[in-house]
Amino acid sequence: MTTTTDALLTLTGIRKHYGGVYALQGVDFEVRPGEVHGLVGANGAGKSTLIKIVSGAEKADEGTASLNGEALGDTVKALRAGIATVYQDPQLFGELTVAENVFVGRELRRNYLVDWREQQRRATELLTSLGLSEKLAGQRVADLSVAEQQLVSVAKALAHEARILILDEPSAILTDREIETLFTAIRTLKDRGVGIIYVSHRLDELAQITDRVTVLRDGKVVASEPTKDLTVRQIAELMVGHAINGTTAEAGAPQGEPVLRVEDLNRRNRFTNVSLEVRPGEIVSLFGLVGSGTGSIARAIYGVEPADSGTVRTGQTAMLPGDRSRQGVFATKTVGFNISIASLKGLWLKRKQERRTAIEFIERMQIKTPGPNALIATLSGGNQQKVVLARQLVERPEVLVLEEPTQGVDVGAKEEIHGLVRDIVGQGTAVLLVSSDLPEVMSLAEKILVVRGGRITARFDRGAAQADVLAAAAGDE
Amino acid sequence: MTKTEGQEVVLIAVLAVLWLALGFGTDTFFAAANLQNILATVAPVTIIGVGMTAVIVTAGIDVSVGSALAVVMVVVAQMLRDTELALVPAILLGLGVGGVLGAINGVLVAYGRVHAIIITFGTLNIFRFVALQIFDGKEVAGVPAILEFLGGGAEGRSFGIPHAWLLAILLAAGMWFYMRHAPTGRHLYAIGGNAPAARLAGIRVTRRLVGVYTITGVLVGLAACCVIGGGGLVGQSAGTGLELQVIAAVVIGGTSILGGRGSVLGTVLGALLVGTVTSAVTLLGWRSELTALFIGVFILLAVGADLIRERRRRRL
Amino acid sequence: MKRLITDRVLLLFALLVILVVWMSVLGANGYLVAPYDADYLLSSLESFVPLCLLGLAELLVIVSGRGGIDLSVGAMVSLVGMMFGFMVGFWHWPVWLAIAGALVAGAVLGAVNGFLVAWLGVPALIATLATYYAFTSLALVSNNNAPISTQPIQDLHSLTSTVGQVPLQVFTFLLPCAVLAWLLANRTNYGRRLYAVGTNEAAAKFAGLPVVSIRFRAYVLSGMLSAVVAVITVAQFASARPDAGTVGNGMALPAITIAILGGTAITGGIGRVGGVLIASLFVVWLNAGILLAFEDSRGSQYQLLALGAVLVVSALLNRVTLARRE
Amino acid sequence: SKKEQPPAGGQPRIKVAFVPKLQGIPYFEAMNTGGQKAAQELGIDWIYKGGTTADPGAQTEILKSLIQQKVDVLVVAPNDPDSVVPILADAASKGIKVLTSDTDAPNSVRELFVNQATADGIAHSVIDSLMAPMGGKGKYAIVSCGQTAANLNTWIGVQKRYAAEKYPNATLVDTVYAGEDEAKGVSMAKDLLNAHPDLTGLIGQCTTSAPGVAKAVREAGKLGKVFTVGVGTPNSMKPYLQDGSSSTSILWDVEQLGYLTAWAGAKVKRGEAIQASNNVSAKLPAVKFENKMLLLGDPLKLTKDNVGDYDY
Ligand SMILES: Nc1ncnc2c1ncn2[C@@H]1O[C@H](COP(=O)(O)OP(=O)(O)OP(=O)(O)O)[C@@H](O)[C@H]1O
Ligand SMILES: Nc1ncnc2c1ncn2[C@@H]1O[C@H](COP(=O)(O)OP(=O)(O)OP(=O)(O)O)[C@@H](O)[C@H]1O
Ligand SMILES: [Mg+2]
Ligand SMILES: [Mg+2]
Repeated sequence: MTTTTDALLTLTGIRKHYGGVYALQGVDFEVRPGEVHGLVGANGAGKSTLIKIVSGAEKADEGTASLNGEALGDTVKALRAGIATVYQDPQLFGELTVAENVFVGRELRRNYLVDWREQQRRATELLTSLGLSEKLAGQRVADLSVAEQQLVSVAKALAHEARILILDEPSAILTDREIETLFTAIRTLKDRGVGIIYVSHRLDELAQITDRVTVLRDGKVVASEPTKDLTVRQIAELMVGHAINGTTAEAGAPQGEPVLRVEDLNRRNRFTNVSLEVRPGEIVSLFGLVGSGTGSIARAIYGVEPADSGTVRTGQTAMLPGDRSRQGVFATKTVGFNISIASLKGLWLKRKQERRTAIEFIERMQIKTPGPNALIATLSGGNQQKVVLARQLVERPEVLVLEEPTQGVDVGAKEEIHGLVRDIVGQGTAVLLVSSDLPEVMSLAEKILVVRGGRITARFDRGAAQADVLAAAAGDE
Repeated sequence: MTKTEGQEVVLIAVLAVLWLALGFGTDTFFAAANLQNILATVAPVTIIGVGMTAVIVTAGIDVSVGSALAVVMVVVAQMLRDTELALVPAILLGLGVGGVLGAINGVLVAYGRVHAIIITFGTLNIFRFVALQIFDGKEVAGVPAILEFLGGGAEGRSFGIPHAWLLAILLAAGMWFYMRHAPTGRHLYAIGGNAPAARLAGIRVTRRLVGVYTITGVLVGLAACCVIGGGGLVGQSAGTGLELQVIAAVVIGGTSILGGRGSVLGTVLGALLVGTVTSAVTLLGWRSELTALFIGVFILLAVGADLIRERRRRRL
Repeated sequence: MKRLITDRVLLLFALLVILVVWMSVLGANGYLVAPYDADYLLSSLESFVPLCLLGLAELLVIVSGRGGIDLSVGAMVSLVGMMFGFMVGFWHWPVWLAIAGALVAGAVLGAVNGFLVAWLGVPALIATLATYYAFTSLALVSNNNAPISTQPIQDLHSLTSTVGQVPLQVFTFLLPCAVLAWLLANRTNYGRRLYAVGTNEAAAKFAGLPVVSIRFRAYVLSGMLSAVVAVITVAQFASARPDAGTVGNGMALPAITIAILGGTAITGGIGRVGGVLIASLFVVWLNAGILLAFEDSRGSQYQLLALGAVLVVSALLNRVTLARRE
Repeated sequence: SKKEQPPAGGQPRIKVAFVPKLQGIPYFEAMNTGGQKAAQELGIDWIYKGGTTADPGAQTEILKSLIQQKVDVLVVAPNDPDSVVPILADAASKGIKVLTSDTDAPNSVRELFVNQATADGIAHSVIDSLMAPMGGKGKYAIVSCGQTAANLNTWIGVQKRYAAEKYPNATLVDTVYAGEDEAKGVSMAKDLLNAHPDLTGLIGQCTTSAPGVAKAVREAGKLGKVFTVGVGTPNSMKPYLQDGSSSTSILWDVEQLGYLTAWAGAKVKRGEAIQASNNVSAKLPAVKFENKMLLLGDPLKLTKDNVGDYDY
C-alpha cells in the first residue's frame, strides 16, 4: 500500500485484541479529503473495531493513528478534531427528544444555556434533508422505529462540521429511498472535502458511492483498491477468501392446510385488517419500507405486542427478533445457554443434551466459536445472529417468523442463513419472512404481501418483477 | 426538551384531594401552626431529595445519605457547642463536611464503575463508623440555638414560612432550572439513559457523576443543619433510615429509578405527600403505627397512576 | 492468580481462609480477648443462618432483573413471624402445621410484591419499599406492639438447639434451603429461565418465555425464604417480635449487602448461590472476630468499618480486573 | 496491643461484663461511668460492651463473644426480655453468673435483677408530676419511642391505669411513637398540639422524646399553657427545665445504677448473700433486696433546682 502525503486520516500497524481474540492484526488504512472509502469484510473481520479506534471509543494495543499529522485521542478529543461517527447500533438516548439527541454533548448554547429554539430549527433542517418528517424533532427517541433512529444518528453526525465522517453500516435497515437520500447527503459532504469511511454489507452500494474499497479479512487488510477496479464478485471473494458459487433459489413445496391463519388483525395507528395464511413448507413474506408496520404485524402475530382485534390461529411458533442485540442475545451468557433457552422441557435441566444440541447447531450452522461454553458477547454480529436463529430451530417449530434475518450479516453468512431457511422450509415448517431486503424477499418467498401504511396493499407470487413489488411498497403507482 | 408534566400533575391532584379532605375532616389542618410544622419537617428530606433526584436521574443512587447526615450533624453540633461558631460559618462547615463525603462517593462511583448502590452501601457503613468515632460514646446536648434559624420554631420562620422550607424550594427551583436548561444538566439525563453512548457523545461522564454526588453531599450538609436546628440534641441514631425516606420522596415524585427520567418538582411534591400523610394520621387521631401503612399505600397509588399514564402513552 | 481475582467465589473463599487463619493466630497469641476457636465459629453460625437465607432471597429477585430487589424481606420476617406467633402461641397449632402456615403466609406476601413488580411493572425498589412500610405497620398493629412469647413459643426454642456445637437450624433449615436454591438456580429449567429473564427481558419474551410468571415466582420464593427466617427467628429468640426483621437497620440492607458482596450483579442475570453462602459466612465470622478484638464497645463500631471497607474494596477490585481485561 | 494476662499467681480479678441495650446514649454511658467507679473501688474488672443499634440480634452476638471470653458475671439490659432467655441459659450452663439490670428478663435464669425503680414508682411519679401543673385535669398525650420497647410499654400501661384511677378528670388522647429520633419527637409532639388545641399535658416517655416534647412546647409558644414531663437525662433536659417548657424529668441516679450493678455482680460471683437492706456505698446506704430484685431506690425528680448536680 502506498502512503500518500495528502492523506487526511492515517492509520499504521494497528493491532487490537480482546482477550484471546485478535480483532485487528496490523492494519494500515488511510482516508483522503473528499474521498468516500468503503470498508468491507465478513462478520467479525474487524471493521467496527477499526472504527472505534478512529473515533476514540477504543484504544489500539499497537500502531499509530493520526488526523492531519496529529495523534488521535479519546472520544472527546476525536469529536473536537472533527471525527463524527455513526455507530453500527445507534447510540441514542430514548428518553430525550430527537432534537436533543442530535446535539447532545455539543449543545447549541445561548448565555450558557441550551438554545432550544435554535436546536429545534437546525434539527428540523437536518431531518428534512435526510427525508424524515420534521414533526419528529420534538418526539421522544424511544417512540421511533429502529430505522428512524438510525437516521437520527446520521443527523447527529452531520450536525457539526466534520472532517471525517464514519458510517458503520448505516444502510443495513434503511430502504432504498432512504439510502438514496443518505447518499445525496454524503456527496454534499464529499464535495466539501470531508473524508468518509463507509462500512456496508450491501456490496452493490459500493459502486454507487465509494471511491475506494478496503477489504478486511480476519483483522488484516487483504485489498485496498479504487472501487472501479473491483467487481462485486471479486470483493465478495476477497471477503470470504474463496470463490462463491451462485445460489439457485429452489422453490419450496407447500403442502396441506395453512398452519398460520391471521384474520382481520388490527392495532390502532399501526396496522389495519391484516389477513394472511401460511402453509407448511411455504415462505410468505411481508415486505414493506421501514415504518410500514411489517415489524409490528409480525410481533403481534407472535404475541409479544398487542393487537386490538382480529384472530391469529397458529401452531407451535418461534420468532427471530429484528433487533439482535436488544431482543435476541443474552449477552453475558454462553453460546450453549443462548441456543437452548427456548427449548427447555420439564423440571430439570438436561445439561448433556443441551451441550449436544449446541454442538450440533454450531457445526450445522458453521458458527465461529471455540465451543458452547464461549460467551456469546465475544462472537461477531453475524455469528451471534446465527446463534439466535439456531435457538428458534432447536424445537422444529411449525411456524417460524423471521424478522430481518440477515440484517448486518456478511454475504457469506447471509447465503448460509438463506440455505438454512430453505432447509427448514423443506422439512415442512411454515415461514413468515419480514424483510426490507428486496433481493432476499424475491429469492426466498413463495408469496409476497406488500405492506404500506399498515395495510396489505398488494400480493405477488414468486417470479413477480422486482420493480413491481418495490413500486407497490413505495406507493408510487 | 422532554415532556415531564405527568407525575407532577397526578401528585398535585392527589395532594389537593388529600388537603381538601383533611381541611374538611379536621378543624386544624389548615391552621398555620400545622402547615408550618409539615413544611419544616419535610424540609431536610426535600433538600436531600433535590440532590438525590439528580443522582437517580444518572441511574445512580446514594443510600449513604443517612450516615453522612450523622457525620455532619455530630461535627457541626460539636463545633457549635465547643466554639463560638456563628450561623453562616456553621452552615458552611456543614456544607463542607457534607461535600467531602459526597465527593468520596462520587469519586468511588465514577471511577469504580460498579453500580452506585454497592459503593454507597459501603460508605453507608463507613460513614456511620466515622460518626460513631466522633461521637465517642456521647450524644451532643446543649447545642447553642444558633441553627434554630433553620429549625421549626419562631426563629426559623419569616413571614410565617419556615426558612428551611424556603431554602428547599429555592434549591429545588435552581436544580430544576439547571437540569432542564443547562447543557451539563441535560447531560445527566443522557448519562442515566445510556452511559456508554454518553461517553461516545463526548459527555464528561466522570466529571458529571462526581458532581452530582458531591452536590448531594453538600445538600446533606445543609439538611443536617436544619435537623440540628429542629432538634437540638444530636444522638448516635441520627439519620438512620433517612435514605429510604428520601428515595421514597424521589420515586413518588416520578423519577425513574432506572435513570434518564425525572424531575425535582416531583420530588418536592413527593416529600410533601409523605409529610402530609404522617401528620394527618396524628391529626385524625389514628394509631401512629398505621402511618407506615398509609405511606406504603400512597407510594403505590402515586406510582400506579404514573404507570397507567405511561402505558396509555405507549398505546397511542 | 488471575482467576482468584476475577472469580468472586474463589476470591471470597480465599479471604475467608485468610480471615480464619489470621484471627486464630491472633487469638492463640493473646491478641484477642478470647480464643477464636472452632466452638466460637460454630456457635456464630446462628447469625449466619438468617443472613444467608435472606441473602439467597435477594439473590433470586436481583437475578430476576429489571432492577429487582426486595426491601421488604425484613418486614416480611416481622409480619410472618407474628402470624407464626399467633398460630403457635395463641391458637396452639401443631408446629409443623404452623410452619406450613408461615410458608404460605410468606408466599402470599411475596406474591403481593411479585404482583406489583412482575404483573403491574412497578419498579421493584418502589414496590418493595411500599410493602416494607405496609408490612412493618401491620406487624406492629397485629398484636398491639407486643411480642408473643407464650409457653408454646418458648418451647419452640428446641428447634434451634445445637448438634455438637453447630446450631440445629443449620441442618434443618439452612442446608435444605441452600441446596434447593442451588438446584433451582443451576439444575432446573426454571433457574435457567430466571437468569435469561434477568439478562435480557426482551430476548426472553422473543424466546417465548413467560417473563411475568418467572419473575413473579422469584418474589414468591423471596417471601417464602423470609418466612423460613421468620420461623427460625421466633424459635431462636423464643419470642415472636413485631419488629424482628426491622429493628435497628433491619434485615433487608444486610441481606442485599451480602448478595452484592457475593457477586450478584445489580443489573440482573448474574449471581451465584455459592457466592452468597461464602459472603455471608465471611461477614459473620469477620464480625465475630472483631467482637473478640475489642474488650469494650468499639467492636460494634469497627464491624461497620470492616463491612463498608470490604464492600468498597471488592467493588474496586472488580474495576481493576475489568480494566486489566480491557 | 497485646491484652493483659491476669497477674500470675494471685487470684484472678472478677470480670463483670455489662451489655447495655445500645452504646453511645448518655443513659448507658452514665451507667458505664458508675460501673467503672465501682470496679475501681471494689477491685474488679468491668467490661462495657454494647451494639450500635438496639437490636436483640446484635445483643445476642455480643453476649456470645463475652461467653467465649469466659467472663465471670454477665449483666444485660435486654432489648427484648424474652429474646435473651435462651442465650442467658447458655451462659449459665457454662458457669457464668447471670444478672439483669435496667430492664428485667423475668423468664430467664438470671439470679437477680438490678432495678432502678419499680414500674409503679416511675409511672406514678410521671403522672403525679404532670398532674401537679395541670391541676389534675385536662387532656394529655404521650410521645414514646420504639413501639416495642418493653419497659416503656409497661410504664405506659401502668400510667394509664393509675391516671384513670387517681385523676378521673384527665384524659389521655393519644400515644405516638417517634423512634430514637429527637427531631421526629418534636414534630410529632407539634402534630399532637395541632390536633388537640386544648391539650395541656405531654409526656416524653424516653430520653430522646423527653427533650423533644419540651422543645415542641417551647417552639409552639405554649409555655405555661402546655406542661411536659419526661424521662430524660439531666444534660439534655437542663435548658428546658430552666425555661419551664419541662416541669420535671423523672429519672434515677443512673451512675449509681451502674455502681450498684457492678457491686451486685461481684457479690453474686463471690457467693455472698445479699441482705434485705444493703449498705453499698456512701451514696447508696440502704439498698433493698426482695424477691430477686435489688432496688436502687425511689425515682429521682429532676427540676430546675437540682438538674445542675448531674453531668451526663
Ligand atoms: N468487546 C469485545 N470483546 C471481545 N471480543 C470482541 C469485542 N468486540 C469485538 N470483538 C471481536 O473482535 C472481532 C472483530 O469484531 P468487529 O465487531 O470489529 O467485526 P465487524 O467486522 O464489525 O463484524 P460485523 O460485520 O459483524 O459487525 C470479532 O471476532 C469479535 O468477536
Ligand atoms: N410508540 C409509538 N407510538 C406511535 N407510533 C409509533 C410507535 N412506535 C412505532 N410507531 C410508528 O408506527 C409505524 C409502524 O412501526 P413498525 O415498528 O411496525 O414499523 P416497521 O417498519 O415494522 O419497523 P421496524 O423495521 O423497526 O420493525 C412507524 O411509522 C413507527 O414510527
Ligand atoms: Mg461491525
Ligand atoms: Mg420493519
